[in-house]
Amino acid sequence: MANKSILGLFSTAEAAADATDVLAEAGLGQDSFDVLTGCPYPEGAFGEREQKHHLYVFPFIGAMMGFTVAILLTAGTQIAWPLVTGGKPILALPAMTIITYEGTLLGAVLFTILGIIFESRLPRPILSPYDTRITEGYIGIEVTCEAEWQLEAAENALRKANADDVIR
Amino acid sequence: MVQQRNRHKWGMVVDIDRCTGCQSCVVACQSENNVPINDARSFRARRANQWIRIERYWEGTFPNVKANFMPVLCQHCENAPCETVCPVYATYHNNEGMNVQIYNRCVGTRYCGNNCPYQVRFFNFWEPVWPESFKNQLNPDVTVRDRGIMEKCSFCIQRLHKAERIIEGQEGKDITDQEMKQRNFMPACVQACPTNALVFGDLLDPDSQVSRMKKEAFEEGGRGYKLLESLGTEPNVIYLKKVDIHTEHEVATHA
Amino acid sequence: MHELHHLPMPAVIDLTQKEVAEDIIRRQSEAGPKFKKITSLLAVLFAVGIVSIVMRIADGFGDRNTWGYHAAIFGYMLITAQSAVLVSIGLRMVKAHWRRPLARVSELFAIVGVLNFIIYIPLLWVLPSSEGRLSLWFDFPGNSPHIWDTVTMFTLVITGLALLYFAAIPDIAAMRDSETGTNNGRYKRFAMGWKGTDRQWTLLNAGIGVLGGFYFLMLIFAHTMISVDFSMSLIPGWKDAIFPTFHALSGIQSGIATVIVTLFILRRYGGLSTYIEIDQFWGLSKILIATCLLWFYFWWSSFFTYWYGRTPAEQAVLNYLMVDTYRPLFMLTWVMCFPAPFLILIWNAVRKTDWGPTLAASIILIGQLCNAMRLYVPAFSIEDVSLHSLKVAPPATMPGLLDIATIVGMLAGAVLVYMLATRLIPILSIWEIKEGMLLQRKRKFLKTELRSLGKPE
Amino acid sequence: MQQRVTLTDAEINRDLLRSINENHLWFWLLIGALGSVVLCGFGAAAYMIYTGIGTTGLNRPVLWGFFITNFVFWIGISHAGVMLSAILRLTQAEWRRPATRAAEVLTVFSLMTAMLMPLIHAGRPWRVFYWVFPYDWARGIFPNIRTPLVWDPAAVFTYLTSSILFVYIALVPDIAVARDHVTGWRKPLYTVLSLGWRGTTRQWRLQLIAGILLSAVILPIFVSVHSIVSWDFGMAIAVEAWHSTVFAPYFVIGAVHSGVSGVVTFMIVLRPFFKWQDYIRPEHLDALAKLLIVVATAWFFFFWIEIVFGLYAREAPEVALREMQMLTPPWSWMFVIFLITGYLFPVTAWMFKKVRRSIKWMLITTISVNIGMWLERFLIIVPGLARKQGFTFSWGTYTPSPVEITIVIASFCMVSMLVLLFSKIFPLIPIGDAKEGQILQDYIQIGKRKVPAVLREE
Repeated sequence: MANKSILGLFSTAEAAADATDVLAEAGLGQDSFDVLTGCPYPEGAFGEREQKHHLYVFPFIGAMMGFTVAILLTAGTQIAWPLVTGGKPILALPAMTIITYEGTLLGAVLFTILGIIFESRLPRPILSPYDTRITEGYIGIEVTCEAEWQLEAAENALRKANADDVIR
Repeated sequence: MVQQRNRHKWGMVVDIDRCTGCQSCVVACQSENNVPINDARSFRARRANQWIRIERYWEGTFPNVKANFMPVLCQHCENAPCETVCPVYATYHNNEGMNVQIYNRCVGTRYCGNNCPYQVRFFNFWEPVWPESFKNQLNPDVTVRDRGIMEKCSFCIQRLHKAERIIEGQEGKDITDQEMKQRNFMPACVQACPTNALVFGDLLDPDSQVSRMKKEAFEEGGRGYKLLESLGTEPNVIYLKKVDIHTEHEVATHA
Repeated sequence: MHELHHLPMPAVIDLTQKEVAEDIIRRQSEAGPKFKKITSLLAVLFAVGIVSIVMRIADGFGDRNTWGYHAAIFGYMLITAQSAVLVSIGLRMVKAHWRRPLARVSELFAIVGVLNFIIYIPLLWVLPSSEGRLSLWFDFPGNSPHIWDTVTMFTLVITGLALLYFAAIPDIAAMRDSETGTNNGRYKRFAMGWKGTDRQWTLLNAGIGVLGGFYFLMLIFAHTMISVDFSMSLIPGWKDAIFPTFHALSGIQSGIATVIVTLFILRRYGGLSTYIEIDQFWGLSKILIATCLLWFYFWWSSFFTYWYGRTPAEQAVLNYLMVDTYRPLFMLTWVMCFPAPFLILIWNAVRKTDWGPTLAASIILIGQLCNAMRLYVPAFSIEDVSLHSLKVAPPATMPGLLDIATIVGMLAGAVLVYMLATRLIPILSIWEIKEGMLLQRKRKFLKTELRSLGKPE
Repeated sequence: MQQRVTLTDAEINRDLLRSINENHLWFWLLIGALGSVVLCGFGAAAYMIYTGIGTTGLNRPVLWGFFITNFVFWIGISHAGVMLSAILRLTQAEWRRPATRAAEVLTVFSLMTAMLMPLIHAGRPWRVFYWVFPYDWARGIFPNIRTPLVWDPAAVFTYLTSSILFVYIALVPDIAVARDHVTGWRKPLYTVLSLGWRGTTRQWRLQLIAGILLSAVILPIFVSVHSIVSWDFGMAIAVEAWHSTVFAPYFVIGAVHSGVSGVVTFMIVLRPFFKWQDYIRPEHLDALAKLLIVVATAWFFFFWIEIVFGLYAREAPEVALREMQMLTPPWSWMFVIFLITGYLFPVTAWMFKKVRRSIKWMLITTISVNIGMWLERFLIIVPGLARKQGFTFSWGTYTPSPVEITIVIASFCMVSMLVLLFSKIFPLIPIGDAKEGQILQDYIQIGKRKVPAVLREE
């Protein structure tokens, strides 16, 4: 992606929240900036856009696959080796449910994890623009834009909103 | 669960009334099946390894004490609790009504031992050793079990298979009690029992002695019973009650 | 799946405390024509029910089999109405902030307990002595179940009423003081000179806590004893350690369901939507889904152990109660207590409506009626209870006209009693709603708005 | 009334990264001490495997002993993790914040330790993989899925995998913090592990949802694991005392009882070492103790039910078992100790607010709980086997051998050591959570009183 981005650092959440207004005035609305914080803030605290995701699809897919594999494994092995044990039926459904249950849930978990990593756009090879102060409680506002001049505008806006620091 | 082809369904009848507790069955079993020798230490540690054992129950108080003997061996249950719990199919029910043990599958979880209500499954706590003098005594038809695995009475399956191979296979005759007896194909314990308290045979063969005894055992007034019947394990070993002269005598006098 | 975000911001009620009090008292003291119609209809049904019970008593107590459905309705009331009280107790214990509007709604069910106790009494003559058979009472005298079950049931009912009254004192006082409310004189006596001093409030909270805890214990005991004495111990060879807990859990499950349904009616047709919000349905339905899973879990633990054990006694019981004789009833129960409500409630969107949880709850209530029948009717149709295992299973008992009359009549009676009770005590706990208004604030947080929940402890 | 501490993010970082950044002699001495015990344990296990199970005290009928008891015990401890983090996450309990990760980490390590037990107790451990994994190697046959012993590995494996991933996902933001504030050889490690976390809104949002979603998925696993462990016993019809339908919930709730206590013990022990006074505060212990009262009582109810319905049918072996368990020394002594340490003493103590809020007393009570719970498992397993059926001829008893005792002691040291080492590499108290807690603090003014309040998003 040819997009350039610039990061403004604010020492307080209030300053950062106000800064978003300044950016809006400069024609940089919700979709052009992203907020970097050291801990989760309540949704919409900085008037950022609502985050769309499909995380809930993953566990269901995983569960389906896990279920199928487990059923095939349990049923398959019993039919392939029809050894009678304790007078139980060869295809002992109640006994199969246990492994099937575990398989289903394992599938669900694995896919949920994949989903989380994928949906939060990780892993990300390069950090920048980033600043270690963010984990010290600073709020970072990252503005992404296509062209150089916009970048200038963004930087000015951030400085206008008296950011403690601006990083390219 | 019924098997596909049942040519035989081996079973045993144990007549408590005939058992004198002479332990010859135990010895015979020991030498037939390469069961390691139990010494005082192994008995004291409750690790004695006897595929068939004589349980002794004392009755009354001194001086008129009475000993009751009960030979207990693997009951070869139709619904064997030990089979279901084995994680590696080391034990399962074969199509001749026997509960068989595949030694080299066993990993030694000992769960089968726990889940056997009759406690006739034995764990090899140590590497088996025999005295020097027994060097050449081991039976080549039976494998020597390694340490760390379970073992149990097999109804002397090696003899039964030999019987099937020779009598049915080579001579094309049916297996009868007579044949089995004459050619020493009966399980070692049965063969060794001096009072014929142990009777073995094919439960599917109507004129075999076991079938006949089983039939009358469960008729009206029969002496037949099965160990721990309430568990519904359906053993293939049937026991016949002791006929107690004294109690009968008392009953007679009181009547 | 639980999703905490994009929720409708709950209206922290925009009325002054005074308005709330007056509004609720007004609603409580005036009865609409519809209300009168319904109550009279219920009264008729109730009368029919009573007649049916009288007729059955006239037939005598000799044949236990005929009393099966009577026992079933008794058990059903125990696991619905009498357990519904638990909802407010439990939510108080965990200090759920959204409990306040529904506290009284659930406590009011304590009154139905009285009716159930009356239903219970005739069963005492039907219950066989515990001598010479397996029972919870081992070698105690043969009439122990009769005595102790009665004591338990009685204590349970009394505790329930005490809790209801105690938690209502401030509201009774409010009605005493209100101009709008009718016959204030009557309330004067019951308010016991409540002034709302600090001391009184501390005492009130302590009292509610103690009574609640006690009711909880009594209910668990009641479930344990009743389920064993009137169901399990009457079926030879049925030794199922989890059964009492399973019964109690059914109670919690359908108790919640009962409250949900009541809330729905009050919200939609009682015009209380200002106070009863989606919040309550959302919160309750999350617990309800957990109880559905637990219900399956408890049932499975016993079924699976029996299936794996395969002892003759176990198989006989399985065949009698689930696989063979009472199969259809069991199937209905099973579907309506686990998969059906579960599949409705897993969707958060559905949980955030008022109809969704109500639909699931009604399904559960029907399912639990089947459950009560499949547990009590088979137990009452066993001739010889002294056996140690069920040799021959008796055929299934079908409900006769009398049975149906009893069931419908008693259910109508329960609703009737509840509706009349709302005339005496406000259906919403005024003082708790006020408290809630005190402890909840809207807060501006940067660019968004959050709710601030006060945690006094 | 909870007392509250207000801290800046920088302070929180400093405090919670202290375990990583600071090096103390006592730490390495402790690790050394524990490590040596663990080595002894491994030595004993090696000796046992080399010479045979004969070196244990096992016999017929008591074919399961210390190892299986210990297995059940550690599986039980492992249930603290999901109990705390999942349930408290779902119920949004504020006081969960410091406890969650400690609990999850304890879960992971106790599960690993638990899994060792059945493996080494097997007769031929070198072949044990035939049993544990579902494949068709060497013997040309798959495991028998009808046995609880195959459900066990399935369940434990699922539980272990999911809790490891659970811990990791929750760790990513904190690893990022460490990455930003750590120098030296650990930096590259954290840089890789933090997957380039930057803390964008989207990442945090998903992080929160993940916590809840994973909790909801792992909760059913958590219940199934100990149920299945309990079915190792419940399915055995041969052992009258084990074949009970209540075992599954009874074991699960008992596991929660011991597990939560275990977490409390660990948190209290680590508190002074890493100076967590501001994070693990009396009010947290108070809340945990209240939770424990409920859990313990529920568990005790099941325990009572289990005994009543054990005797319900009045079968001879059952009566014999209870006689051995409750009336025959030394078992009767153990039984009394178990009752007192497992329930009576701690729960009565927790009734008092002073105890609930006293670090010292919470340590004592929680340790006593786990003594009791270990004995409970022992008293279920061994007497049950010793009085399996009515045949008095083959009744038995059991005394553990030094080998077994060594291995059991070592297992305790192993878990402690692993948790300590973990705390050396990763923050054991979730940093992001602590910071969020700070943000969401609020107060409501009612008359003269300032009521502490929490901001909620719903």
